[in-house]
Amino acid sequence: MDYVIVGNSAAGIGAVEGIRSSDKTGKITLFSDEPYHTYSRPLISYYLYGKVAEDKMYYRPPDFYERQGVTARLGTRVNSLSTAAKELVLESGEKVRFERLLLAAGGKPIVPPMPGRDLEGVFTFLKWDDVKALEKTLYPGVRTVVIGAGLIGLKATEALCHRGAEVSVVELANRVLSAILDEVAAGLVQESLAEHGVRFYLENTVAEILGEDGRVKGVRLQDGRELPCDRLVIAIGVSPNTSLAQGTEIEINRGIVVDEFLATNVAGIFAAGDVAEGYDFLYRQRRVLPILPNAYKQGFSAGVNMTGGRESYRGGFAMNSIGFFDLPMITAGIVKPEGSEFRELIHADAAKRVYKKVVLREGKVVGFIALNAIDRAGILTGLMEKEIDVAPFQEHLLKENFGYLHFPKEYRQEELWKGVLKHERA
Amino acid sequence: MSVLNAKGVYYRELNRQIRAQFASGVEEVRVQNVNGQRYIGDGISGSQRLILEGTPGNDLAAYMDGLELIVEGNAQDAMANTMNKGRIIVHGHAGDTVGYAMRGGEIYIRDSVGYRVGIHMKEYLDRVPAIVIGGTGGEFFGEYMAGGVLMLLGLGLADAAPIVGSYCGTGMHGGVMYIRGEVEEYKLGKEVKSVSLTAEDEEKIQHYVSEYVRYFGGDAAQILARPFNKLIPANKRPYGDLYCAW
Amino acid sequence: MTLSLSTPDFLIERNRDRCINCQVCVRQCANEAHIWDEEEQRVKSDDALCVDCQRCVTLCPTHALTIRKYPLEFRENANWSANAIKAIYKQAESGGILLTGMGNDQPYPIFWDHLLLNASQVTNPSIDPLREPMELKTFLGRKPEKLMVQDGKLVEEMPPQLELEVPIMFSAMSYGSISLNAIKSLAAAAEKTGIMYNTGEGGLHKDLYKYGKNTIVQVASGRFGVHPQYLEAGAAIEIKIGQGAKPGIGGHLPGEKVGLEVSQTRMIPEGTDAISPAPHHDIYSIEDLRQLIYSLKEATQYRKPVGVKIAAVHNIAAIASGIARAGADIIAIDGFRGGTGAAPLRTRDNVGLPIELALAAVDSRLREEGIRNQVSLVIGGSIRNSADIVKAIALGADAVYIGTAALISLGCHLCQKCNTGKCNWGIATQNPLLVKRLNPEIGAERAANLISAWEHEIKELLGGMGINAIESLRGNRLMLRGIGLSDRELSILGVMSAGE
Amino acid sequence: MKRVYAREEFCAGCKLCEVHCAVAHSEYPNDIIKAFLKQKVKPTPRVLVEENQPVSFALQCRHCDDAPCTKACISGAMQKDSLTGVVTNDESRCVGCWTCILVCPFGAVQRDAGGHKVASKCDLCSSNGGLPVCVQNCPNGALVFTDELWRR
Amino acid sequence: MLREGQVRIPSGCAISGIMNKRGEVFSGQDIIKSIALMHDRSNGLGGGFAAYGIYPDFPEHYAFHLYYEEQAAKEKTEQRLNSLFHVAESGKIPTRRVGSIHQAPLAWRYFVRPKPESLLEDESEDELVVRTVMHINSQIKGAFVVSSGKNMGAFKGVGFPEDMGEYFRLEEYKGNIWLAHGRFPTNTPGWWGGAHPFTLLDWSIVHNGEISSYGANKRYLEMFGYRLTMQTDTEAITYAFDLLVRKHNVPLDIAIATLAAPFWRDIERMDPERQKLFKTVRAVYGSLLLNGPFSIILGSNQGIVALNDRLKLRSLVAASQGDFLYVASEESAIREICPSPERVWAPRGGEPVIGLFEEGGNLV
Repeated sequence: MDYVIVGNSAAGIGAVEGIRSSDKTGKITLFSDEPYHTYSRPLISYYLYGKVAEDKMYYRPPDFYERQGVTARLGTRVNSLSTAAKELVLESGEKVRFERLLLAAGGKPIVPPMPGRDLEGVFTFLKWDDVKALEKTLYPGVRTVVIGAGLIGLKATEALCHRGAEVSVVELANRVLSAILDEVAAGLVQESLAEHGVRFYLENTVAEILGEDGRVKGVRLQDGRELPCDRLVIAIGVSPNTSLAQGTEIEINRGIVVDEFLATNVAGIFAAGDVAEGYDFLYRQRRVLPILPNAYKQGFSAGVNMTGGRESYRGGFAMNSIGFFDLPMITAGIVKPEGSEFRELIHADAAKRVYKKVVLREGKVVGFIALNAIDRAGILTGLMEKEIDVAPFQEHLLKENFGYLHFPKEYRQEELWKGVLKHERA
Repeated sequence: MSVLNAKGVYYRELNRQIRAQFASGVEEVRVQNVNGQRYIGDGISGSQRLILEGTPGNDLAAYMDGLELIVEGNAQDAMANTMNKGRIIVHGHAGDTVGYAMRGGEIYIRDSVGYRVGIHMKEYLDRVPAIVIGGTGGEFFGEYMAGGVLMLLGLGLADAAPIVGSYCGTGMHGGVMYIRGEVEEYKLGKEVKSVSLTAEDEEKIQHYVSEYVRYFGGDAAQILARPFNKLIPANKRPYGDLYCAW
Repeated sequence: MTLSLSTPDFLIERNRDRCINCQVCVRQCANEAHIWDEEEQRVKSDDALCVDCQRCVTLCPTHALTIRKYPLEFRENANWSANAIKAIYKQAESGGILLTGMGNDQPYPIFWDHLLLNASQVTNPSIDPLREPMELKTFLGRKPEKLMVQDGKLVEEMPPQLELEVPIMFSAMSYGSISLNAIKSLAAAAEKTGIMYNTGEGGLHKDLYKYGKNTIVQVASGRFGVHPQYLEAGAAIEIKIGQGAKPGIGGHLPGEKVGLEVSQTRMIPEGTDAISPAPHHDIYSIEDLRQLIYSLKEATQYRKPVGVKIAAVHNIAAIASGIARAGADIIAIDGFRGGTGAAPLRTRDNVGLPIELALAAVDSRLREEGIRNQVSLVIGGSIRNSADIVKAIALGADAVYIGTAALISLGCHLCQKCNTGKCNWGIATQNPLLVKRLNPEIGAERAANLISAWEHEIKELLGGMGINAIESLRGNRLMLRGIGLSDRELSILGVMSAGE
Repeated sequence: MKRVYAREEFCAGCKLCEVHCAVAHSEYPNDIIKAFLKQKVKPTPRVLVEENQPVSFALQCRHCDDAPCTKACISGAMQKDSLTGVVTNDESRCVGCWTCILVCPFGAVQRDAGGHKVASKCDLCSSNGGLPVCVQNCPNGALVFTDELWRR
Repeated sequence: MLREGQVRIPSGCAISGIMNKRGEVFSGQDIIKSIALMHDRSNGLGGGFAAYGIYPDFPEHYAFHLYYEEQAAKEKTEQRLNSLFHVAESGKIPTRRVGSIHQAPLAWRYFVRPKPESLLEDESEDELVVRTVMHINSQIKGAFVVSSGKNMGAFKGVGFPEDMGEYFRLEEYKGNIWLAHGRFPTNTPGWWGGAHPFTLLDWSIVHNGEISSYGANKRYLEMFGYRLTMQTDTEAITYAFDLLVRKHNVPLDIAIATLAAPFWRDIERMDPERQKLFKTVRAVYGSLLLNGPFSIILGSNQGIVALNDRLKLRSLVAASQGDFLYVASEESAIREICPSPERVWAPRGGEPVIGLFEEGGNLV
């Protein structure tokens, strides 16, 4: 079997490992327009921060492709796809046939069509090359505006701060991290970043990038204010990089539409990761979930299915672990619910900057925020994943020592003794 | 029904015969000329009926676990010792220590009983044993009582005559006694207190009295006309403060 | 609140060079003698609460702890010992009966230690038990006067017997006085080693029915959990009249120890006191005992041996004789060093007899009366090792009960606080937190190991005497010599003096 | 594969497993006193005793067949050994993003309290090759290291 | 082997008693049937009877029943008797062979009257008899006085009581009071003297239970010259009655209230006069309080008294039918011989059942 994977990030690597979990011999060819051995996209902010050296950026060991039997064609752009011919056309014109294809090209930064976006000193923040370029231009006191107080924007902000930049963040929403935090939590995070010198302009956006001699010198905000700056980082978000699928009969909505087996509507072609639009079982609809764990898992399942397996990926939900300086947080699912079917359990301790919130729907956890109290938050993720009815122990969910202890004994033992438990029937 | 003649039959043989009868599927066994044979009905389970004519010996119905046992005569000591379940109806009086450590079942005794009746009687979940006595009770009535119901009707009692002996309910730490008439304070163990009846008590009393009347005749209304005295433990832990740790 | 005059009994010494403040001691002390000082961020102790159970010492990963006797010295007074004074302080403060656990700890003579065993030299050979057969199998129960054999077959079956692989049994300890895990340990060890354990008076927990063939079910004055299925569940029934630690005294399991499972097993409501009257109220005289024995035999249709357990008291020989004649198949005699979950101190320390004298007196009397075969004799009350057992059997016992030794094998450190329910070793407690400290698998293995070890030792000792079957030791007082005993004691023990 | 299983009915809550685990993964794996008293930061145990007495039990990484931490790890530090099945975190690669904490349904990954911001988790003492120290030092057999079916 | 007297042998029992209040005599058959019914209360190691009114031919003679284990004892005893008494008649007590009865001593009886010159100064005839009994029992090896009262006799030995009755052919006697005892001793007495009833003069006692106060009772009685050679409770009770009623002339009801004394609690509730009396009785005779379980039947030529200990730790049932009074450990033992008595009752603890002959009764 000839497998072709377009994309060299978590989904693509997941697919390699998924394929190899059942097909040790099939030919795998992997394309990436980036020249790098597989690296971790989320690490770019750590790289910028200085926490991760170049050699630690890689997602897998150097001999990964070799050991997995992958022909990695790095720095090779794929130009187009012919579903009928089952072949890819590379930038070079070379045609590559496939029997199974995985589209895992990830996302691309959203850059609004604002004036001045081509000025020198304007950066996006998605790829290693983005931060490598940015990094070269940094110096202590460099005035930087970051557009977008989302995950990427704030991670960039943290790194820039750490590197000595003076950072202002402009955000259209009324709070930072609006996708994963509610107002209270966002307030605490903002407060914390503000203590590190970050200035925030919320419910605002950049109307125009101001430049001089082809270089950025400031931004004018929607409200007319002008912020002088030396660098501008656009981190509004990413959108699925569906370009290869465009113009083919592959169904695209926001992302490439896939079924529970990560298959597109075209036989033999799969999609996974940030490019794909899979099922979010919390929102009970198809959604693009541009997060690494999701990408890897989708990739892995896709890989298995590409070999002829039938591994169902039942869908995921948004989940994030993120932190700024010493303020960690973990969030998942629906954190700011609307509707009477939800219940919120909240524990807040502003002084300790601790905030915990669990969102319940029909007795099950559908979202949570754990701010500055992240230890063992994964248990909540697990409860969401398995859709456990938490009603019998919901009063414990917010407790500091919440754990398996509070589960019904039967369930606890079932989980902790998984694999070796033999029930003795009376 | 089968009939056995106990005249001159040693208890071991008699009990063997009774067990054999029940084992063969007989639902009712009548034993005539019982006199002094011990252990009748010991440890027997089942719902059959055993009728004894005469005076059965000690340890009648010990560990009994079922059976309806009817004594047409008087019973001796230690009847219903550690009885678990069943029903005993005595058309006469009974001796000492009736229902020792009894845990379940009901006993109806037409006349009086001796000392230490209901001693260490217990109850557990739905097993609430009861002893209903038509006449009077002797000393140490309900001693150590830990559960169940003891009832004294004092029927046919002369006005001043005592319905129960001294040390009534000493060490009582569970259960309830209903005594028809007054019990002088000095006769009560210090672990017992007298409290007023609740509607639930009235209902229970009515139930037991109507059962009594069903077995032995009499006028339930007339029996119920005289007020009952309810005795319960003053304290579930009568000896909680007795000790100090060495 | 007035000043308490009580002073600590023990001193907790913590070697600060070794203490890593891991707080294992804090977590393991049910008496809360170890305390975590949040402010100081270190562990400290309250000596007054220490009972010297040694749990912390044993579990401390750095061996940083030592428990010593509290160095408080009252002014020297040969008459007024510190204990005598302290007892008065306690009673003056509480007005209560002094309550304690385990057995008599007073320095009365221990006759086992004044008896010496024989060994073969020259005139007969000793036996090597490692390579030659050595039989310890023991049958307990009434033996017929004589056998009738016809056509090579027995005319009559032997009355029901208990069959033991080793002449040792675990003595009665009720569920309530000790934990379910402790009982499970003993039950499983009994099964493993082919011996018996005894339910005590606390009924039979549902998990223990499977050990029925290794179970002696007890019927005591409180009749807790006694019903026909219970009587049928075991291999034998034992009527408990008394125990060595508190002859003449009843039992009292306080309501706080009657949790759900104890309640189910004893068949009394949760949280209520389980009071065992001092006497059986259907036994006020010896003929009443016969009545009870036969009521049990009748209820179980003569299929199980019925034993009677009594405390060793002054008139023990006559009492034992009476019990034999009342129809008991086994008499168990508990000496005054026998343990208990709770006993009034003064009773424990002052009432009863040493088992050695009681055993000798009873065995002699039953033989004189020619009824020794009618009944088996089991003794207990501080059997400390296999040599004690060999001596007991030579004095005339059929088997021994071990209680304290069994508990020690499970981890008991003899702190004598069983009555408090705070046993840090999970033995004498119903506190689920403490109970689970005793893993019955480990317990069973330890208890079984003890039995096996003693079995080996008994065989060694027997081999040394040139005996290869336990029957040949039973009542063989020629294998014993007394040392340091008065003539009267020698005569009661029925043994010659060392050197004779 | 062999894993450590807690028999909660026998957990005495002493936390000796935590103590010994911390030592084994400290700078002084063979000297408990030094590990605690000499090391500047108290060593972090990789086993956690969950406790709300009377219930307590030790919980450590389950080394899931389908280990979500390895899939979620953004740095590739968290790996499941394909031969032994042991999931280990390569602390030199770990960046302390806590995504593993986010996805671990057992809450079995700790943030190392030892000063470096890395995830810390049970490695089944794979470096010592024998019985994990928590199992070795449990005084009550409440921890078992097994891959056999266990009756309950 | 040590025997009763050398060692204390507690025992349990069955007791039964029948009297005809008008003094009419009846066969021993009934009492045997009654005690036989309670077979399981004894263990074959002791059975005995006391019978009153059985020697109408010698109403004023002391009837000595003696057991001899050896010829020498008989000779020594007879020498003693002959020196102190006129022996009107003597002979072997008739017996019959019974399979279960072994090692019976020689049973001999003597009808005697004291020689006036035998009496010491201030000594009554009764006291001479007592002195003689004490001497024989303690000084003559192999001889034992079973009974020594007038117109009465005790028959007892090792075996079940019904066998003992058969052995002594009691159905051939006619008496107006019959007491019986089935014994459950805690060892083999192997000796017929240890069986019940215990007698002195015309007192006889059958007893069920064990007196925990025996040691205190014994040492008190010894101050009054009694020699308690048997180490049995029964002996102590007999002597206690003898001391109180015969020697101290205490009324029977007070004697009873001495042995089964009311509790202080009950004394406090008495009227002042009685309170004073009972307080004094307990204070003076406290050492005679019989503590522990007992039910006894005391026989004498005046009638019988049946009594329980004050806690009623032993069972005792009484019944009456016409002139007959019955007492027994179990009701069935009465019904065996009197199927439908007019009245059946269980006396309370310490509450005596007293049956006196309508004529000549002067016990109270």
